[in-house]
Amino acid sequence: MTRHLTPARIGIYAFLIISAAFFLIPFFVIVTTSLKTVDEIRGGSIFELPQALDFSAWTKAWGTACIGRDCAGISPGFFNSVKIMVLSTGISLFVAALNGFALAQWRVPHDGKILAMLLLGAFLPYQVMLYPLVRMFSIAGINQSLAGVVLVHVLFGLPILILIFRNFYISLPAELIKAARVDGAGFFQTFFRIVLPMSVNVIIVAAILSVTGVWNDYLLGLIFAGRENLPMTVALAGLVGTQIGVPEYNVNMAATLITALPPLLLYLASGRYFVRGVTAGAVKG
Amino acid sequence: MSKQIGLGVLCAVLMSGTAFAQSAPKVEVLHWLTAGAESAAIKVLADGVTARGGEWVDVATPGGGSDARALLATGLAGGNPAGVSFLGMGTETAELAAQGVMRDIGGYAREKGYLDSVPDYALAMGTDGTDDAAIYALPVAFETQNFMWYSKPVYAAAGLTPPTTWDEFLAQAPKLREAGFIPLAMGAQAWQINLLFNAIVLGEGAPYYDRLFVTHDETATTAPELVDAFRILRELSKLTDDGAPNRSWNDTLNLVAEGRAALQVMGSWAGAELGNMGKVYDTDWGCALSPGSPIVMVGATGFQFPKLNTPDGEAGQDIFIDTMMDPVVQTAFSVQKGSIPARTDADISGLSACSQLAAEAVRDGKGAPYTTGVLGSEVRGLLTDYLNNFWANGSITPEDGAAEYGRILSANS
Amino acid sequence: MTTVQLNKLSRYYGTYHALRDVSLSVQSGEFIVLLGPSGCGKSTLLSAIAGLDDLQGGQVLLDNQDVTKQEPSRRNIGMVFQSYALYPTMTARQNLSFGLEVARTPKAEINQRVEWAAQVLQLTPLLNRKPGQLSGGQRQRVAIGRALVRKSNLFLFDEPLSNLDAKLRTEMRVEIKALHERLGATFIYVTHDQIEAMTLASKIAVMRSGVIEQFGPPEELYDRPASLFVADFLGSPSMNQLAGTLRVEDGRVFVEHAGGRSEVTGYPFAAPPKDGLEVVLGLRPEQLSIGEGGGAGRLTVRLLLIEPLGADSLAWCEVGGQRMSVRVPPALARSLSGELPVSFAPATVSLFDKTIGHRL
Amino acid sequence: MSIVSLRPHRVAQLVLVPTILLTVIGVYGSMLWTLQISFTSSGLLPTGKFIGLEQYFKLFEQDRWHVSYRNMFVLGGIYMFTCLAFGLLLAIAMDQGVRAKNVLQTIFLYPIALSFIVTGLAWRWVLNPTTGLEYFVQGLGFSGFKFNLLNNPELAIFTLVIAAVWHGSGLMMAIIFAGLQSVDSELWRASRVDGIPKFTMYRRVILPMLLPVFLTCIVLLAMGVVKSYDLVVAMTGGGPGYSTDLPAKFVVDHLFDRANIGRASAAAVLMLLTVIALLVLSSVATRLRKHSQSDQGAKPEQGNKS
Repeated sequence: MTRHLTPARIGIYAFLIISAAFFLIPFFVIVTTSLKTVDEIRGGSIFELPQALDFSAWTKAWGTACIGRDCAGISPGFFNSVKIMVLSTGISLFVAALNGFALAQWRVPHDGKILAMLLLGAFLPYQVMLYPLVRMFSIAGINQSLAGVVLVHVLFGLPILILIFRNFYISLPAELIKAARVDGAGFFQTFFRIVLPMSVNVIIVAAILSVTGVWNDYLLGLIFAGRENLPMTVALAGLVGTQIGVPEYNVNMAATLITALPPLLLYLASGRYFVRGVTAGAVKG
Repeated sequence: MSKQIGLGVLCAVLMSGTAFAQSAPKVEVLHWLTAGAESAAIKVLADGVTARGGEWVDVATPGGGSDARALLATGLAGGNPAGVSFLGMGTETAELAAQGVMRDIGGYAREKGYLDSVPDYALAMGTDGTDDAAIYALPVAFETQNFMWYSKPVYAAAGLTPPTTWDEFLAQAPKLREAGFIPLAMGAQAWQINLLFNAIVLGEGAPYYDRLFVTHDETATTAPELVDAFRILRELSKLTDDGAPNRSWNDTLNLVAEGRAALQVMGSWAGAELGNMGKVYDTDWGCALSPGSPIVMVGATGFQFPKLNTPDGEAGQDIFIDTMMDPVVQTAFSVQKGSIPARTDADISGLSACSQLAAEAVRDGKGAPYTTGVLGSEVRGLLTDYLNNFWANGSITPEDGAAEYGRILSANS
Repeated sequence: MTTVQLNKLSRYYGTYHALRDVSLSVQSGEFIVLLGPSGCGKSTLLSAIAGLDDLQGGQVLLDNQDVTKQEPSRRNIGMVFQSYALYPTMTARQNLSFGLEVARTPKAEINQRVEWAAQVLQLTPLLNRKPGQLSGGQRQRVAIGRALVRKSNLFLFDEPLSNLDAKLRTEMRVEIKALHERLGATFIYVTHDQIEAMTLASKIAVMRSGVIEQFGPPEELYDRPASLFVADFLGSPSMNQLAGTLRVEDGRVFVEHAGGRSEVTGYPFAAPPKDGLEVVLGLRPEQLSIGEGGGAGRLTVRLLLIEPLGADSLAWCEVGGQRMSVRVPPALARSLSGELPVSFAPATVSLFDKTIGHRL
Repeated sequence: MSIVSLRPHRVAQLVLVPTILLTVIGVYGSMLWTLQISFTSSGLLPTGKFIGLEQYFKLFEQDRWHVSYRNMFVLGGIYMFTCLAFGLLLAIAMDQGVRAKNVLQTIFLYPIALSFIVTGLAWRWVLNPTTGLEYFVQGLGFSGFKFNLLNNPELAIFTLVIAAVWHGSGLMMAIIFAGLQSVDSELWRASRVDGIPKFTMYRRVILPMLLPVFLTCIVLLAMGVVKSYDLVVAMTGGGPGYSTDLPAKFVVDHLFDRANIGRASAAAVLMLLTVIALLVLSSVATRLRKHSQSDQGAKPEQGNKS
């Protein structure tokens, strides 16, 4: 298996490099546009590099751009988003891991049907469920609150996360769980002491998917979070929608990028584990 | 001019500054007026509410009317809607009023004398359609849909004058193209196509528009005028640039502002936006009624008031009503938004030339209602879908287009 | 000291019957091996004793206490799994102490027990490694150590050596036997390897399709298998089986079989033999001798090949389409060829009813 | 204390109860409610009169619904096929022991961290003829270059495919790659001894082994298709005309913009029925397949030791 550059290998590398370019184009466009001045954008092509590194669009998008009547950029929604994201992802992952473990390794009657039932709900656009959910939430007294928006994220996020954890846990040897039982560990002790420490890779897969979903959500935040907890995406939509004078594409792109940054950074920081998690069986049949 | 009004508002703030109680009634205002000029107009209202001792809570849905309706509907479902909500007046107001979820503010407004100077047909758009005494929505301003915004430099460079009929424009188009300009600035989104088409129909004559949309005359749905309107729409669909699909109206307006396109048909709000872009009226751009339109197409921009169960809810709504029905505020609002004050006794001297032109037409009774005011949401949706499809599919002939459009209209009204 | 009493255990999965009313009685300090082919129910039986699997019927008594409905951890057992089932994120020390921690044993005692187990199993230098850093044999020791620290009197082994290579397996086998002697505890050990069973067990239970076919000391099972199945399963190479017909003539008993007719009058029949019964003659390779001096049993076979095993050799022969093996001294083996007379002593061989497979 | 003495299986079952309750009430309760609304004349609020199947009849009269519904299959089919094929090619290429594997994986996978809104926005720019690729290539001197998918009702749907494939094929690559990595290396050695060409090996041996992996991919992709609302809104707004409309967008448009939640609910119910029908079909198909051929145990063991 010596790695000479045969024509076949050159072809493979060419294919991979062209594909990589395809994947990088939109990112390139967003980043370079956010660094250009308005005049540059109007004058040139989106594929040109900016003439100078100008981060003013970034600072403006973050702190001074006007959204409707407020001119504080998209920063005010940031901490709301963090709150919502941390709580939703934390609870979802915890519940999904417990449930996935229960479905994969313990005797649960009709476990296949339960899983199918949970998953079916993931095939409908959630918009049609808004009304009923708002009614239910207001009866429960959590409409327009942090608890409400977190609950709705958990509700819509759970099916796929449970599936991911279940698929991972089903590949754990059953004897491991039996050994823990002989050692006297109950369900929770087995879960926390033995299973959870083994789940780092799959947790990263689930976390990236969950954070992406929650962080990028707009409509659920708008409707369920209440006025005090509106997430950053609402601010972003406002910024892009509030166009005073000439559209400032650089500010829009900077705001878009800033908003997309947390899940992106999470991914870049742990992307290797993501692939490992997938390899470890987080996503399979 | 607008500075004077701003000063007036400022005075009001100062005078009522002492009225700031510890618990100022909250006024939650749901709206989607977030584009530059629109948000300046909202600011006028917000400042007015603050000056009157209310606490303005801004509930803006920048995504547009769809999200606002989602929030209103879920708010009503959850029992905690925003106290004031921006909405197109007309059939939608009536539908909500019929559900019994809206507050009848007729008594309060009448007592304060706010209704005396508002035209009757505008008031009618705030009722549930059965009882004229009960008022659920109030207009703050009138909008005009059928304006033509054109670029002065483009017409100067092409050696042409802005068209007065569609056929004249169609004849100009090749020359504009030759001179390197986009003849028609168009954002091909369903509602913009609909707006353009309604302007074309109005160009077929005010009586025809009336027969087709208002009095629902069956013969109008098969009339040659409709075929002609579709012919014009088909020709216009070829006169725009490749970037048109799904382009927002303000991005599109930028083409006119930058002197890349000759004209755009858009509502009165576009004028304010052009000013906001730093372009000068009569130097960079001009305005006129859309080609062939004898009259203005008028819609009321208003607010409605859901029933609230919070203690100071109605107090907050009352403060808002006081603010929005103040003629000074209405003028200031319209200056910003490029609309016309709803009260006929409001000062219009500060308005832009285009708005004044519309305001005079309204006062002379030369106004036709928006289709939103006269057609149900169901049929409007179907018509909009159809126009959208017609615009995109060049293979549909104007004859077929007119026939299908007429069929949808007569089958659903 | 622990006794184990199993009363009519029954377990089925859907229509598949894993255990059919299995009863078993184990004395304190015995080394019991559950032996059988895969799918015979031996692992299910072990799980039932451990309490890892629910039962549809029957009782498990440990020291005469009914523990059928008790959690595994309350049965005070130590268990070693086939895959070792070590907790991968814990060091060897943590693996050993986990169960004790869960049981809230005082720290000092945990340490003392872990040190003790580590010493017994020579694990002391490895205690701070994680399972991933240990070799197969070392992991096996840790797994045994985990059972050891519980100081229980009943140890369950589920095919603990099957993942090891042949040499290591032999070594560990000796260690487990030594451990049993040292601890004096009761061991129950599941395997499908009959050599392991023969070398380790004080008693073997041979299982088949959810029932115990025979339960007894290894020699008894080897010498007097209760059924054709047991006869076939124990011994390498397995017992030669020769079909034949029983003849009773004037108080003398004969078997007519391929390659001859043998007198089996001295055979300890459990019940009086019936004339004309279809039987199977079970002959261990070492029960056969070349020549006619071996006893009253007689047959003539044809030699196929010689398989030298070192200490002795196997002569593979053929008679009436049936292959047979005869254990012979290597020196003799080299001289053999062609048709051979073979004899055996009837009292030591086995006779089975051909239709039901039971020992006569 | 009583919890402690519970058997752990029971605890596992109890752990599932909140999730099941939440889903049954929240999701299935909402679905039933939606079903009920679909039989009413509800406008902006779900309080309309019972009108039977009227909403469904009207729905079938709407050409836009037919286009949307058809698009779900056209877009779904093309998207799923392209995504799988591209993901597979990438995975196979990555499986050839290339350098810089980690960097490439990162590049192929980062789109999943971005929302469809951002994806749509970026690709709209790139594909827009007046700002993006066409403008750029023309600027290079190829004035005749045309790349104008967004304006063509027949082709606009491919812009969605491009953006969606960009977003999703990385994950497919990762999943398939994981499957390929799990193939026993002895199998490859055996194929070299037998002199089987690599391509034949992939086609005849490896890919059939990965069938369960592909099924997972298809389920994940299908979930995306049904819900791909954001992307359409950001990219094409359903246009030109309503040529790139999808059921999800049809539903949402009618829900609030058209203030017609009766119709929206009817459309949602049809979506759900379609999904259920497809699921039933696929489960019947797998059952038939399992019946007709003995289980060959082609389960890829994706162990995490290495």
